[in-house]
Amino acid sequence: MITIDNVTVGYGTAGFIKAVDEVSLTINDNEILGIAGESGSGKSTLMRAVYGDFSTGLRIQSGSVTGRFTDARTGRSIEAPSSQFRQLWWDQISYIPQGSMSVLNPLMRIEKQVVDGLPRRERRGSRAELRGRIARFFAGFGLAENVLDAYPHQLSGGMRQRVLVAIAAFVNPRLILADEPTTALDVVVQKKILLMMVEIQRRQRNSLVLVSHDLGVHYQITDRLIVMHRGKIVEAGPTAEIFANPRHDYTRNLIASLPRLHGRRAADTLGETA
Amino acid sequence: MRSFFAHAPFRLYLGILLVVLFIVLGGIMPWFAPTDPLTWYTAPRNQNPGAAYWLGTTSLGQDVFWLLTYALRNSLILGLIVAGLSTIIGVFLGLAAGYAGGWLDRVLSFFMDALLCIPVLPILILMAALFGGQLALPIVGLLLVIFNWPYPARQVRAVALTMREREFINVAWFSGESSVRILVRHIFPYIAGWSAANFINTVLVGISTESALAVIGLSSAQQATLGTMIYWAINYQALLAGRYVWIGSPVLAIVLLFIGLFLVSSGLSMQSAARRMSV
Amino acid sequence: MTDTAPLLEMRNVSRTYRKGGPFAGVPFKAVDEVSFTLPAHPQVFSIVGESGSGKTTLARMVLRLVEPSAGEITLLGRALHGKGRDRIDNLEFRRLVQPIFQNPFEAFSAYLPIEDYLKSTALNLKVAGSNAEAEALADRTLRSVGLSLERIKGKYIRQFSGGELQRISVARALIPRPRLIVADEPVSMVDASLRMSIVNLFRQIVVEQGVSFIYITHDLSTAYYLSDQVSIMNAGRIIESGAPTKILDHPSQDYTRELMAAIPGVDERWSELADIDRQYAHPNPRQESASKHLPGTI
Amino acid sequence: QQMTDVGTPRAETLIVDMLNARVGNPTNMNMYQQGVTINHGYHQMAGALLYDIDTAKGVQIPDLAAEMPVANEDFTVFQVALREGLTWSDGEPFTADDVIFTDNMIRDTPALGYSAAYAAQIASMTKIDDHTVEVTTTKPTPRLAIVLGSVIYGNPFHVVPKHVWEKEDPATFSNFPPVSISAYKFKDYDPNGTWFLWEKREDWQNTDVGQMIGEPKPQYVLFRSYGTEERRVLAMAANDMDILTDISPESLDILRGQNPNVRAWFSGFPYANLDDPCERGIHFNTSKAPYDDARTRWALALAINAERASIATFSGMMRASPLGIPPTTVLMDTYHQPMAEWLGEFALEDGYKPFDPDYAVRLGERLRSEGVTDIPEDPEALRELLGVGWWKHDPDQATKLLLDAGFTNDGGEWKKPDGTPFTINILAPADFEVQSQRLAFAVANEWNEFGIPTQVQQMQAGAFFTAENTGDYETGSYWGSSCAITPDLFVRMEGWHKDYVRENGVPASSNQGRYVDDELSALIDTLRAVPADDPQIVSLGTDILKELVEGLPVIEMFGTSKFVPVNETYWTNYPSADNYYEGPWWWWTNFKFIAAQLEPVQQ
Amino acid sequence: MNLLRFIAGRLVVYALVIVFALTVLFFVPRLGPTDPVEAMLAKVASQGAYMEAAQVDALRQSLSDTFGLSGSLLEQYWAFIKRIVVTADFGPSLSMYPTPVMELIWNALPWTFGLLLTSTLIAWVLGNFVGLASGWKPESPSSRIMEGIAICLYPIPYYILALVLSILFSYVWKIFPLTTTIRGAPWSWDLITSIVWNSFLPAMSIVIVVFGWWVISVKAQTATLKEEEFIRYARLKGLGDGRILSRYVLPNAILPQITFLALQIGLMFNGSLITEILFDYPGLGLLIYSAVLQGDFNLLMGTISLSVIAVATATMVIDLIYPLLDPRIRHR
Ligand SMILES: Nc1ncnc2c1ncn2[C@@H]1O[C@H](COP(=O)(O)OP(=O)(O)OP(=O)(O)O)[C@@H](O)[C@H]1O
Ligand SMILES: Nc1ncnc2c1ncn2[C@@H]1O[C@H](COP(=O)(O)OP(=O)(O)OP(=O)(O)O)[C@@H](O)[C@H]1O
Ligand SMILES: [Mg+2]
Ligand SMILES: [Mg+2]
Repeated sequence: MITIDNVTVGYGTAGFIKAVDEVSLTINDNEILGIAGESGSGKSTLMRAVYGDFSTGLRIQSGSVTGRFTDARTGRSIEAPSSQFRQLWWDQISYIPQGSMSVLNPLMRIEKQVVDGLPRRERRGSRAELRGRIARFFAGFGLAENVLDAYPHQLSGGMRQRVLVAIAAFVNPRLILADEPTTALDVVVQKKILLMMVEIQRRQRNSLVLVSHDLGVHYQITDRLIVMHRGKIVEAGPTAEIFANPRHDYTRNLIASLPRLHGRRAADTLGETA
Repeated sequence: MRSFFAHAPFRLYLGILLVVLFIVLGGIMPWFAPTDPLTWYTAPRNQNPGAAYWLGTTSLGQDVFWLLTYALRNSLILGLIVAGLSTIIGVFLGLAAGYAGGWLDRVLSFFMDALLCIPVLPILILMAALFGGQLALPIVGLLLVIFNWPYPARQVRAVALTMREREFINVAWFSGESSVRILVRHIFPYIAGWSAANFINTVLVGISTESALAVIGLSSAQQATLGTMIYWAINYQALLAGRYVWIGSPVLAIVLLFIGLFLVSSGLSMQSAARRMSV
Repeated sequence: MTDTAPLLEMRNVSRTYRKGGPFAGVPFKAVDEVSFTLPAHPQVFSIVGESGSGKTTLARMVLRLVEPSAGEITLLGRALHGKGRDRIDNLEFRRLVQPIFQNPFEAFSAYLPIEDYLKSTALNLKVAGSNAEAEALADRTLRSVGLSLERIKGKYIRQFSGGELQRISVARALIPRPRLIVADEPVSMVDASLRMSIVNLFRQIVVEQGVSFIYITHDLSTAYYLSDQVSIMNAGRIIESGAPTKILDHPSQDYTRELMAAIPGVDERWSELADIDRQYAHPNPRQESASKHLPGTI
Repeated sequence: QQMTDVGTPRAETLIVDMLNARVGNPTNMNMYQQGVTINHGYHQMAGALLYDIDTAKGVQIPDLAAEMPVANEDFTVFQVALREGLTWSDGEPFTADDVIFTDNMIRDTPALGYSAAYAAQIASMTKIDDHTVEVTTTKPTPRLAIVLGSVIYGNPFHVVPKHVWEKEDPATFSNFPPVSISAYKFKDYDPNGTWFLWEKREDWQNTDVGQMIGEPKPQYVLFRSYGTEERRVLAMAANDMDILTDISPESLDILRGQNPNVRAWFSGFPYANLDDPCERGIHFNTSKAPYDDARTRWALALAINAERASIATFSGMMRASPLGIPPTTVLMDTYHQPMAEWLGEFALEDGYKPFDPDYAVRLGERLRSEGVTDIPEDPEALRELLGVGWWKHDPDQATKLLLDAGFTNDGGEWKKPDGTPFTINILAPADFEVQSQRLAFAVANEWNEFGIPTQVQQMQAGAFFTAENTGDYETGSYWGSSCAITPDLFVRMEGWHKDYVRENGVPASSNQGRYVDDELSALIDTLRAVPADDPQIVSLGTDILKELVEGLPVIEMFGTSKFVPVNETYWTNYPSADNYYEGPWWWWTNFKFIAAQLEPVQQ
Repeated sequence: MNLLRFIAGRLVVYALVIVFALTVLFFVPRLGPTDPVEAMLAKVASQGAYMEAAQVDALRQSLSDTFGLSGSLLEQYWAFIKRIVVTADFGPSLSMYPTPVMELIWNALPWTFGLLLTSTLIAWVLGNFVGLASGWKPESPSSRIMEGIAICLYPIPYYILALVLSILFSYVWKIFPLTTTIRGAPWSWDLITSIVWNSFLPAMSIVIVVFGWWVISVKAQTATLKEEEFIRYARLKGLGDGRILSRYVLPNAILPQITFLALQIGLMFNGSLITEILFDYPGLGLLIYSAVLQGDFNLLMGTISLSVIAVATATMVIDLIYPLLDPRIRHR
């Protein structure tokens, strides 16, 4: 679906700060691709390059990001570089940005924000029908119908996060890019959202790219995983394989340092104090 | 300082240039006036601008250029003091109200709301009538301060209210900072840019309110201010008679002064944003 | 201060908020009759619970940022709140107890160079007498968290990564050599690779510097990993507490089990996922993907 | 056909500037209520007084009265004959009953502000026949026509139509729309009070104007306010205004530049009419030290360069006057010129002769050198134009006088006899009376130059007059008592009587300068008993003026120059220096006689 | 914050403000140097009418009786407060005796409010529109030009601007009337056009200055708003510029401007006062001015109290409306 070919991405109009360094990657149909890596390793940058969001001063210095989508109506195949993805936004691709606490318009009801930008194909039917569909869809995320009439500030952080995921999924696109959708949520809520995302992906048979620095998350839901380190991909492969057999030191380190219930405890290694 | 200016945007330069120009004109030039420009007939009447009289002379035989320097001095002093005091008082009381909360907040908020509801000019006109038809500049200044501090105060209070909830304020407290130091070092920087903008706006409010009073004949016309200069020019029909330099110079001075201050403040805020963001 | 007095003691502490305002509002107990004791010897005491269970309110009462509505909190046997004579004064309190907050990007003003916090903590809390002493102390403390004064000097918050900032927060809290650090979700905003180093740092501090921690988290796994004692909080109450191993091995509450199940561990996959796969008959790309889609791309 | 913005044909409409700007309560035209302004046309066009004034000759004339009152021996009972054949605008005839009714109404309605003042003078009126009334006064009143008729501006005694007013309570009656007696009747108005439209009566023959002058030409007279001076000037420049009340000389300059049809009293220098009945100067509260010493006042007079002050005030377009009455055409002939010789010989106590007869000559030269044209060469002509002379500008003598009076001067700083610094504060009008206001600044400029720090304190009318009347000032710039229009000076000179002096803080009705001069008061007492047409009048007046020069309670300076331009685009035959049938006092009751003589311009 | 409590609190402040202002306004002018009786007499005298000194004395006595200026200050104060609170009556105007002050004010108030309301709204709408457009693309030439124009216009004194406007548009180009001439039957189309026609220039002079202010502030507001996450999110949704501006930027930029509007009302009132004086516009400002000139206590008190009440009311109304517009406050 998306082919990333030896791409170098960075920021700056005058100078150039390299954030993603010669990365190649394919995003396939009908898969959940995980991207892991430490903070600042270029995960979000890569996502922006894929989505074609060049508004933050992002620049592709070399290489290319190409997408191949089939137009649902005409059935024709569209092939374009990501700089021209604009017409695909919220149609073929949707996006869940990082730091999602403030991405909802504070003065717009949730229902309106779901509908706003929705492709025509998903908009069919009367307003009431559409609302009914949205409400049913939201129910799957544990969001009651009255959430549709709420303003963002009336929702808790976890609810807002779920709303965002729901909005991106309701578009029913071929590809969903989710940038750290569950960071800073409590584990119970996180689990709910992740399960929902998996379910939607499975149902719609599209692709989901999930960025998270939590390897546990990747272990749980991704089909395939890449690990980034300082702008480069250091590890890629089916998730299970990577966990079973990490090749790169960095990955190994990450996996090793994951806290496990019933596992090793710092209290044990560093000694009791009493 | 050098590195600071190395990145200064063009508007900052232009603004500083203008402001410095006015400070020189109003702060330094009056010392060099050959005669007291307020005295009539120190020069021939109604001269056009020329070598002898750079901006010409008034219908009263005053040298417009030197008169302008005197007017600028007084108006600048008025504007700066009014703006300075009301911004300082406003910011301080606003911070105090927002940060302290409780009854202090309630009392201060009441005064803010009350004073904001009272239009200044009628009061000034009333006071002018009370003071026998002419308000000395200090009194105009005082009244303007009384009526202008609530503007910054209300804004600052709102900011302080949200700041109080911010985590770094708690961190500051745990770092042993006193309330005053928290206000000054931790909260104030967040409103400094805004305060500067308010300061500049208040300079203008001060100068132009005095002008308004002067124009309707309620300021003391023997003092040189930009307002009384306009007053005399209008009194002698400078505009209809085509003595544009006489009436135009104080107006242009007000406009350019504001533009200068505006450019400096917006330039500075761009500057400081750039400094904090730069890696 | 007596050696025998426990470091911190909470007795039937409650905190009530009004939800929905004074007319329509109903009182709502964010913390409900919580009692626990933190013994004098250094250790990590974790409080685990989901969002809204009252953890932060509890922490803030210990930090004196929130007044309890009922109950009593004592620090080294002396009252933390109220107007009593034995109330610990502000300076002493801040020398004994220090916080670390959740969001490192919110912990410092954007307008002050970071080292300022370290130095003024040292000077204000009178652990350093001069600027030079304060700098030396700051440097030493920074080194204990893997940084140095030189590295942070003259920099502002935007110029640091979250992990660095959180370590600086820890260093700042350590400056007065407190007896207790209250850390409210200190690692939830920090990425996984740094998470463990910070958690390990805590442990190290407990051992080496004799500081106790109240560690607040929704992640049972780090609590398990780090603490000497775990309390599970739900709806304002502590529903279970004890040694971590004990709780995890023999959870007495359903809620605890739910918390445990929600952790995205790498040992076993969530059972629900299998249901989803079954329901939508996923072609299970796990097996085929590597060979089919990836050749040559990496 | 071009229309005005109030919907009348422009060519048939005379547009007149309203004296006091807009009227706040336009629907009240009860002229007996305090606070009702009627100079929006009622006063000038619709009403009429028993006696009015011929400003060209300086004599009173009968208006609603058929002739001047005939008195008994001791001036207490008068026969007043009324004009016959007059009707009110509603067609009712005007008779003695209306006059008697008005007399009774005023006397019997204390709520009318005028009531007490009126009753203090007029004891009763009785009807002799339909057109004759007998008036009895409370005390000998040689000048009944002044009490009941206009000398300057107007008079509060307005005869009202009995058939209208007898049905109303005069204290609350709004008299709107009014029934008028003169040639114009009320037509339309602006609820906001910015304009009032008056229309010529069809039965104009049955009015005073119709009988005395003939048919007035303007079908409509529109009184309107344009607000600020700039606007009034622009309005006339745009031919939207035919007659302007007072403006500044600069405004006149602009007008002449903008519109060739605009002219003022003189077609050349000094443009302004110089016959205003009040002159301007600097007066003192003579009860306050150091102004209680005539030497101080004389010193201050000699410290003034009058030429400079004249140019500063109105570009020299003023006539100087050293005497306490205005230098009008009539009074120059009666007093100023005859007294010039005495003035030249007049000496202060120390023998110093302060008079400078060449003031006009020097000012004329100076103006000529500044490029002003139309200045006569002949010294006598110059004196006639710019005044017989004024006090010398002699700082040395001023210094000497001050030192004599006990002032000290160390290092250029004057100290009062009591040792405090000598600074002067001149009270001046803020928003009215531009001439007094500018004069204050001009004199302040002179005194500052001389070395006495002088401030001008501008005050709004209300505050200004409160300060004046209660004596809450030291020096002021206004007219005080220095008014006269006829050779009989009694009208305002009476105000100098010491009886009117009040303590500071207590309001005084006249003699606000609190000037006590026994000889002067004695002269006034003598004058009081002499009727206006007695030949003694002039010599008594001369003595009074001499007394005032000696004591100098006021530094009299200039006659008032009225720049009262007219626009000849639609109307001509305005009075002017060359066509002096009336003075240009558009805001007086006698304006209706002027309006009736205007001629339309053939378009 | 609870909505009811918010409204109640706001109303209490409103009432207190008015009592506070009335009290100040009552006492201050009575300490001044103007005695209304003297002012009245002077008016009679200044018109040159001849009265003998004795006559004037008699008039003085009857005037102070009619004006009811007897009694102690405190008695007058209580009578004043009672009158206003109970009957909304400021007594008769002293300079236009016996016309009641309230009548004069009622005649003037609609003019001032009409002028202020329309010019404020126009300036606000235009200013927000231009500010929004130029804040959206701050680097574009048109945006820079707009900002330039705004910062040049904003500091021009009202009086000068009004004067220049009327010379240009009423004299040089005779487009608008030189003075206010309003004619037409009540509620007729003629009357309305006449009002609009005559109010155009006065309104313009307020609009131009105030417009500058809004452009400056909205532009800054928009520039920061543009960086907000939710705006970027809207863009990532593929929404067009027009929709983002109208549905995302505009409402969020305008809300703070509404509070600003409340703050600005007092300032704009000042401007309208000057404008009214210059244009001879029959509003409250002109009335205040003439009250000062005449030393008319009652009128002064009435006009200034009313303007305080009016501004306070307008401010309060905006404050009360605000929660209706901002769900964040409404639902708290
Ligand atoms: N708008 C920008 N302008 C300049 N540099 C940027 C910008 N956004 C990100 N960077 C830099 O690019 C690098 C990669 O950032 P990116 O946001 O892609 O990291 P990330 O892997 O998503 O990290 P995180 O886990 O913290 O979200 C970092 O060094 C960052 O400082
Ligand atoms: N100032 C307050 N006023 C009213 N309610 C409050 C206040 N602070 C907290 N609450 C409520 O008290 C409850 C407990 O909040 P608290 O912040 O202690 O939870 P928490 O366990 O820290 O949650 P999280 O994991 O989301 O941080 C929540 O329902 C919250 O809405
Ligand atoms: Mg990222
Ligand atoms: Mg919390």
